[in-house]
Amino acid sequence: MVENFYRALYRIRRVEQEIARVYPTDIIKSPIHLSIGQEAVSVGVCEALQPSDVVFGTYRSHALYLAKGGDLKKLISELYGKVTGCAKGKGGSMHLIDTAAGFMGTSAVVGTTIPLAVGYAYALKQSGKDSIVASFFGDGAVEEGVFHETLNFAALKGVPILFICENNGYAINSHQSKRQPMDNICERARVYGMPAERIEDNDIFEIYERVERASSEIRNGREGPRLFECMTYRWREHVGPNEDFDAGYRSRSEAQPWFESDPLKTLGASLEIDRRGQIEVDVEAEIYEAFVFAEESPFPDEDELYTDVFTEA
Amino acid sequence: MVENFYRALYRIRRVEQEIARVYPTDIIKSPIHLSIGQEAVSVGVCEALQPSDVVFGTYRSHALYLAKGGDLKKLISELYGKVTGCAKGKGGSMHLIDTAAGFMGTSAVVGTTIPLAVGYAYALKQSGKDSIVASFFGDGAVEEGVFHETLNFAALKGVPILFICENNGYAINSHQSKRQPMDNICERARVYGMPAERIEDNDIFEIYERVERASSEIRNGREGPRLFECMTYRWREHVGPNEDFDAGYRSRSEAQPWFESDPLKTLGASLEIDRRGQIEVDVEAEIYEAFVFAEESPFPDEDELYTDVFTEA
Amino acid sequence: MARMLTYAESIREATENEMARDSSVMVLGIGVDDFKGVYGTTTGLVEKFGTDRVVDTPISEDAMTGVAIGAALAGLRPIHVHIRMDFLLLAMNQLVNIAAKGRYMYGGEVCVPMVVRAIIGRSWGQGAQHSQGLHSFFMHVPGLKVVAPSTPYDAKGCLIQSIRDDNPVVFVEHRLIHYQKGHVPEVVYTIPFGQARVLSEGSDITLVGISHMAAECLRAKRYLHDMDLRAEVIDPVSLSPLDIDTIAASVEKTGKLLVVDTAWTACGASAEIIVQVTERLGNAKTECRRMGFAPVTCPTTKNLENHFYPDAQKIASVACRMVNGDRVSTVVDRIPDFSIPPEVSPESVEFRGPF
Amino acid sequence: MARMLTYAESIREATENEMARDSSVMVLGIGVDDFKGVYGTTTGLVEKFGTDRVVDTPISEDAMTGVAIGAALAGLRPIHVHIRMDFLLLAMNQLVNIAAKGRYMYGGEVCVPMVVRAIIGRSWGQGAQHSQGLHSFFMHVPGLKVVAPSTPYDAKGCLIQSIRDDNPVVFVEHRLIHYQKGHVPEVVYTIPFGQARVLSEGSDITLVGISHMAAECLRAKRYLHDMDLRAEVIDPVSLSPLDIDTIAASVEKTGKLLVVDTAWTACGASAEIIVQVTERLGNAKTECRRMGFAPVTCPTTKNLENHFYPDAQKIASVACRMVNGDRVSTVVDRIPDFSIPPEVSPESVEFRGPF
Ligand SMILES: Cc1ncc(C[n+]2csc(CCOP(=O)(O)OP(=O)(O)O)c2C)c(N)n1
Ligand SMILES: Cc1ncc(C[n+]2csc(CCOP(=O)(O)OP(=O)(O)O)c2C)c(N)n1
Ligand SMILES: [Mg+2]
Ligand SMILES: [Mg+2]
Repeated sequence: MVENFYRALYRIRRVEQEIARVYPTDIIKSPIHLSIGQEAVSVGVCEALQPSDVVFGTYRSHALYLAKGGDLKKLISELYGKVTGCAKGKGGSMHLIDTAAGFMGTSAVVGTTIPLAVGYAYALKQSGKDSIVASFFGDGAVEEGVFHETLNFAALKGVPILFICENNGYAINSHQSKRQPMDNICERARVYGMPAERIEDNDIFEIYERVERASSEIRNGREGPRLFECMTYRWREHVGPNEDFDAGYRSRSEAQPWFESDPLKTLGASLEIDRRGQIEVDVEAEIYEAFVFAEESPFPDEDELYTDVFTEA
Repeated sequence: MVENFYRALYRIRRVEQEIARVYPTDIIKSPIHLSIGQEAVSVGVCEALQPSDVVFGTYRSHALYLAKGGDLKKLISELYGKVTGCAKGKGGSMHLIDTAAGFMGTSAVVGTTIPLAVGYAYALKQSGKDSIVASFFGDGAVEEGVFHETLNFAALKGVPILFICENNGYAINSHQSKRQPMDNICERARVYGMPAERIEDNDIFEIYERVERASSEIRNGREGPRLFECMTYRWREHVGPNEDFDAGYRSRSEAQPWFESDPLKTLGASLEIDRRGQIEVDVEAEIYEAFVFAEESPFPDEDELYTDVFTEA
Repeated sequence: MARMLTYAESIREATENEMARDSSVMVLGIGVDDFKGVYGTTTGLVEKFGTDRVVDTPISEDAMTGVAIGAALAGLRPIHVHIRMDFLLLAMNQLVNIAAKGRYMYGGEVCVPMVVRAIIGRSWGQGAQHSQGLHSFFMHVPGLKVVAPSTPYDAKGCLIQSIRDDNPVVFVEHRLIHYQKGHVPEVVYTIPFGQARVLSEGSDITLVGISHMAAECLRAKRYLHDMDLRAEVIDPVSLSPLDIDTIAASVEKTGKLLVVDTAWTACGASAEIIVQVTERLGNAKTECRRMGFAPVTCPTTKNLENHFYPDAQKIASVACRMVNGDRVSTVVDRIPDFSIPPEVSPESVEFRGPF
Repeated sequence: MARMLTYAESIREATENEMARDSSVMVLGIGVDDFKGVYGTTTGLVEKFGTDRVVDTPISEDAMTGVAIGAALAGLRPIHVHIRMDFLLLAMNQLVNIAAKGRYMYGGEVCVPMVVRAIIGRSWGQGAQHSQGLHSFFMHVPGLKVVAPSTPYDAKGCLIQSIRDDNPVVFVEHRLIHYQKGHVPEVVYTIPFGQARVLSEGSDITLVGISHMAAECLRAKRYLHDMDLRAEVIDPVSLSPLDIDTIAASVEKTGKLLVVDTAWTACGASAEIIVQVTERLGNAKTECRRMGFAPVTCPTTKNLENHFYPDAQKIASVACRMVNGDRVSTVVDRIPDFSIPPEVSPESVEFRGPF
């Protein structure tokens, strides 16, 4: 398990670092919202899910896409705007999808995928399927009315869904305390009668275990939704490849504890050196290949502009 | 106080009964949502407010309009579509206004006036004025996302507002339990850190006293918003003049306790017979006059169609 | 004898047919299971198909639209019912940013087979917020189909077509036609999108009437007939895609086009139809006019409301002046009454009580 | 020497002027107080006027729009800032059902003096949900004013005018012009609504360019000049009310009208302008065309995105063919490239990083 976790974390971290590295060349012409520092949430949750389970994310979902099994080559190609991308280059970083992996889509508008996830879960429940859905969103999304409307409905109907709030403390450059009178996202879920737990410290094992337990409880269809508030921290700027601790809205010292408890570091240290080396070598090769694949892939044809507006009969 | 309460309750009840009585003639060409049975909430709250305080309501606000001191002649004229109406006949029953009385408007779309009220309260606070705002809405409105968004902001900024939820158990013909997983509207407010209390049994004295206390606490500007959930019951159909206990969605026996505890009846019984008679005679005369006034008033000119789209400089 | 159903019954029948045929079809919306059954359009469905497939929803238009889209992504075919089109203003983000764009922005990986039934609320006294026809918003956005049948026959065929379509369809109804009766075959049939219907032929002017205005145009035709003018009346039925061929062919014949909408005209469906016709016919001599809501908020009082809406008389007045060559003022909404007997449309006369 | 400011600085200056002059003016919106200051348009305001008047809001567009309206009802003059116009889709109910209708439905008892600043998000890679120009929605609804200045000069004057107007004004900006420089006098001035600006005179064709497309039309004019064609370029500036007099007078002179929008064309501003011109000019021989977004969702990848937007070359191609009388296909958005040097607009070339 530790190895799997480490591989997944390392892979995501390195992919995003590579994205950040090439970004200043402007070869990627799509806004990027990196998850560097937050990978444990996606990995912890997705490792606890089944392949047939389904997730919905936000514009900040490279990590979730990879953690859920999304195709790496298609991700990088999508960022490069190539026709081999997961959305043929039409979506870019903010509109990822990989239906084969149960990664059902992300959106650039805060909060919009939360009800989609519940609708999907409703359909699963109605069809008697065993799968569940996880809906990922940020601490800012709970300020959107749709969050409440959706939780109310999800609880009312008892649909098999996990709400995963990735609380990184900020919405763009505004701290949670500037936007919410209380630091109590779990309470906001409990008023709908659903169990809600906060998981502190970006702790990947805690996340994995608690989500694993919750998902098996709701999988049978008899128990309704759950919410997890996973405390984490974004290391880079809101959008773009850089750090921004000098911008004034937060300090490097606030980030320091998160740097130190970085699960990638602690898990890495716990691995046998050779195993770890092998994992890293494998992952690096895969990443290199994915970037080469993306670079070499063609852009979509001009005619692609007019396809995919409608599904033809 | 009892006399004032009785007069206000009796006046509203009788006005709405008269509206219901003439309605089948189709002289009123505007959907009507009667408050018969629910008057105690509007009266209890408004008696505890100052004339300079401001209220916002819903499409079901004849009672609130009158309780806050709105002009009766203008109300009836508005329903009759006459130019002497409070909105020149352009608004009808669902779009009442009487700025002189601090009655700032109602809307036909569920939930829409809740943020307006908070914006108004924000402006009052900023200007250092001593007045407060009360926002009235139904138990259905708390299902709209805007309710949450607004409470979050109101609590964050500590604006001087009272949220008054008139819980009559139904949204159109759907019981609260069909729409909300928990019967806990107060909890939904408390998550924003604001005190919230339920007042049972349509009890006008309780409402008056608790709102009176709360309004003096928030009036100084140092304490933030409050919510009151006032339990009440609608005696007539959702829209229109009739009873609907035979429609199948609720029973007359459910209504029975509310009929029996009707504050109009109990207060009336406690009054000295002559005083009570005098009040009733006065009110009847006023109502008669208002209906005659409305009938005799002219309709707006055709040219009125094109006025009031914009405020001219 | 022809089988007669009301428009509302026809919608109900189409829904029931499809729900029985395809277990992925579901209905959701405020009050879809209640005793009024959204003007009778959903009556009996919950008894037949149960509360899982006929879902009374909380008053949460934004989320419930998202839920419908999510269910569609998972393979269901939701029909989301709104008793007033005005309430779609709360659902614009989901409709425009997700339903319309889902397929495209995910590179064709998914589809969103859903129907949004939106009822234009006019009866009387519905006022500012319960009367709007906002179909042009949806025509503006690529990825949505918009259809507005005006007869019971078309209502059934178009609704079945909409349900079976793999794309989001905004299905525009009008409250004043819900109780109108017309021939509706018992057999199941579909009506393809993008085909306008020539309701009545003529040679002097083309009247295009959207939704309820198709009926008003037919009535206007009768007035015009008395003045020896032959109007061709066309119901576009489907607004997006739009069958501009049929309309343009008619205009080529008549040389005059009057488009009448049950909505505002600025950036409206009426503007779109006129521009498409002029684009099609180049700079041939064609005179085009549009009528719709007066350019104001809908007033509640009946005597102003009467002037807010186009009706057969006003349509006939404008059409008559267009044909007779009098120069028509550009403010077509304020035409003074023409000398036509003051008959009113039966829908509005028969209407009692806004329930 | 002329005082040069960027469009963003001009907006900031107008806001600061008005806030200093009138204590009822306030600014609210997501991030209005942060170090990026919404592309620099709000930088420094919070330091000067405090957090009560410069309010960073929660991510709650619907409620915050209602809050702004409520504050306006109480006498404040809020400026509500949206870094993407797309987010207004969450605020449609408050904007259309309350802001636009408040005065009318309350019989003139109240007014709603507010400004909604809506930025069209194009740079590159903004894709489906961060690039929309939805101004036609607001033009459709009576009770709203809509203005879309394209120069720093007009930005300042129009914003001051909007703030002082007692009605709700949707103020449309475009991200690609925020960094463009132009002459902006230090003095305070207003620009009345309903006055189009003839940016450049000509006799062969009238080009009307909305928002950023005004600049593209000017560039197109240069291409056309090389082919000995004289285009007249008009920026409507104010979309609602619309100065159709100026546009129609130009078209009467040139006989040709090409309207270019930074939005979709179906039921769009471009359709409205064309119909108003044909209504005004009767059935005189005028040829009218429109260009705008391709009728698809905005793709992210640059090589498709380039084809999604109109630009100077494409505009010149269409204009040239209109003047030279070649029959133009109706799908004006898919004109094959004309023989014009492949220069690109400096805004798009200079743009780096979507921050
Ligand atoms: C409806 C909407 N409003 C505003 C924005 C602009 N915006 C983009 S990301 C963001 C912050 C969201 O914060 P949070 O939900 O905490 O997610 P995080 O970025 O921290 O992962 C905002 C306000 C948006 N995309 N959508
Ligand atoms: C946004 C919106 N959705 C739906 C409706 C239709 N509708 C009118 S009243 C109502 C019920 C509201 O219930 P509640 O808030 O409890 O108020 P009550 O009528 O009981 O006073 C509904 C759903 C509406 N007017 N607005
Ligand atoms: Mg966050
Ligand atoms: Mg209720």
